[in-house]
Amino acid sequence: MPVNPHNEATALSPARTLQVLETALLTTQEPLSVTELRKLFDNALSTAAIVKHLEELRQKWRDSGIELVSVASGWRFQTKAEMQPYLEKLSPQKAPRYSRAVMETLAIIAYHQPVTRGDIEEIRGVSVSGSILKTLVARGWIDEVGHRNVPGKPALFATTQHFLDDLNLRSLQELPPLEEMKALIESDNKQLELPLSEPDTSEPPTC
Amino acid sequence: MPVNPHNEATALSPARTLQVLETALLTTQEPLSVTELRKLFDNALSTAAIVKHLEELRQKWRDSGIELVSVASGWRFQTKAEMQPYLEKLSPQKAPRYSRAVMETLAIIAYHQPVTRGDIEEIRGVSVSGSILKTLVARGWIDEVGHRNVPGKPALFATTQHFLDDLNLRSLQELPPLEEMKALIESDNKQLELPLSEPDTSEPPTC
Amino acid sequence: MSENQVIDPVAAQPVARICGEPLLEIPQDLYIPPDALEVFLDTFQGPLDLLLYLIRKHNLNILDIPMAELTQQYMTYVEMMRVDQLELAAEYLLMTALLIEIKSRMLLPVNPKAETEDERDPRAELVRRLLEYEQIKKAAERLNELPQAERDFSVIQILIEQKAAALLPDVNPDDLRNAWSAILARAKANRHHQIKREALSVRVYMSQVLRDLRGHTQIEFFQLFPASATVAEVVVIFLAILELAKELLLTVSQAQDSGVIFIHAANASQSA
Repeated sequence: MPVNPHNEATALSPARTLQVLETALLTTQEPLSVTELRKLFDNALSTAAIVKHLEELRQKWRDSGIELVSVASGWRFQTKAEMQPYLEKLSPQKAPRYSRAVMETLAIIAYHQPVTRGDIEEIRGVSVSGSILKTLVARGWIDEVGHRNVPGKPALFATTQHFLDDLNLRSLQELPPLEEMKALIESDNKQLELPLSEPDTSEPPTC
Repeated sequence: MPVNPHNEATALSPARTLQVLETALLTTQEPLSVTELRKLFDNALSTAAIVKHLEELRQKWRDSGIELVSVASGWRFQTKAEMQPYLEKLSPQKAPRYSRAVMETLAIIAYHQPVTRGDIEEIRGVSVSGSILKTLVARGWIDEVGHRNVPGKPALFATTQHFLDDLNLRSLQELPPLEEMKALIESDNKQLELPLSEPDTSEPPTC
Repeated sequence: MSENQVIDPVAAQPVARICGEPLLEIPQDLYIPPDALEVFLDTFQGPLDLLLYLIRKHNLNILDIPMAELTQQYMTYVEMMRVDQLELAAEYLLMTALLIEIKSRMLLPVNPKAETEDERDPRAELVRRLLEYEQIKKAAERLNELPQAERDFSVIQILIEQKAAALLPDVNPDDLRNAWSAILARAKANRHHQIKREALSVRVYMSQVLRDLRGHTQIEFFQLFPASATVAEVVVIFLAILELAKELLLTVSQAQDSGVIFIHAANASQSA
């Protein structure tokens, strides 16, 4: 069967294909989608073929210090958590660890997006300093997606694809689910009966 | 004999050692010196042992699209040139080019260092805007190494190690010889001069 | 037992840990002793957080809080907070006001015509907010437990040979030679331009010597020669030192015959 001369990429051996995929994934910091990876071969390989090769690559690296993972915007190589103690010896400056204020703000944006600064303050019960939002914007985890049509036109914040990538998530659905909280007051009032049942009972509490 | 708990790194198996080295080199774009790599193991491994492992790693990667190379400030992974055609398909936009002014300034600093801005202007015959030097400083390719002891104490600029790394050079001696320059160190050439004369070899100078 | 006792932090066992921070005393009410104020402000995110803690850990009934006394105490430390934590003080104050309002409304008979839940039980809105906050607080903790790039793992990115990262302009050594040739061609065409005649190697080592001197006022002559230097390199380094001395970029001194020779950075004292 003659090889289509315009589809030279199809002529690549499986080993070479794997080599090209591996090189591309090792060189790009941003995850690569399958659509992008197909461009490497002038779209001569099907999505299924690419995915099959990616699985093979994942297997190949299984026993190393790095792993091939699939996150929101595509596939990328990253180090395994067990390597972190070693890597930290090289760079004395620690990765940022965020304060509770930052993490709570992030959680509100992640679970209730899009939200305004006012919404965040309403939930936390304290004012949100501009520096908290700036920290999250600078990290590329949140951005402004619009303005609410109320006086002052406050900016609406939402989480970004980069946020999902950085947390190894493929979508917001993979966020830990919000938990139901135990009731706060021993109620003598039926309407207020927030889930009084203990968490170990089988019945899921309802609000 | 009990293992010193503070020197756990010595207990690493050769395979694990290789894994840690590989991971560290894959995560940093900057070359890592052997001194730095030793830190990964709390200096429990000798320089010779590290180099031996690096050679082993180099062998391991030989048949891939990536190679482990040794440059001026250490070791790093980089793509093989043969991968370039594929990688270019991913990001179709070409890297921008520096203006002639920037290139000439860089050439003067590289071949004629250390020089002041005045020196550069004298050679180029035109004034050198501050932004040109800023561009090169920001790139990490040149820096101030002192001041000339004349009125105004102008800063002296020289190229950096980073410049060599980015151009894949081990030392300034590896810069393309300006004809006779090559003979500098090894020969007993008398007073050498920069090629004021046109390169009398085959190629005509390009503008 | 005094309600607002201050337990000696050294002797005291932490009664609880909040985010790993030991809490050394049990607040019996919302009053925060002045000495512990800063710890408290660091420990709690705000009045909702504090109230939540009191209710969850101490089964505090929000209705049993002695409001009058509490208000008195709150005012004292709100005064103290005002200096640099005015906003936070205001939020605690607001919470106090809210609690007082709830309490006062609870004392009134329920309006039989009340339609909304909030009107039937003034606690409803506060409870809703507390639960919502608690849910987010938990979510934030779990979010923080997820593996995080840079903190728990690194993304692999190795260098693409021949192409600088982030689309920085690409330069290769030949570009440099071409640039230099261009300068020369122009200089020659224009006029007899003054271009200093220097050996590259001397220039290279001049930079190196200056770098070695950086951060030192003086350095021993021999330290400028690496142990690994070849004979040719030693000669060139020496020439570089002489050249630098000639250009007044450094000075050479020797206190006595055959004594130690020191190299001083010429501008070490004056330059910024």
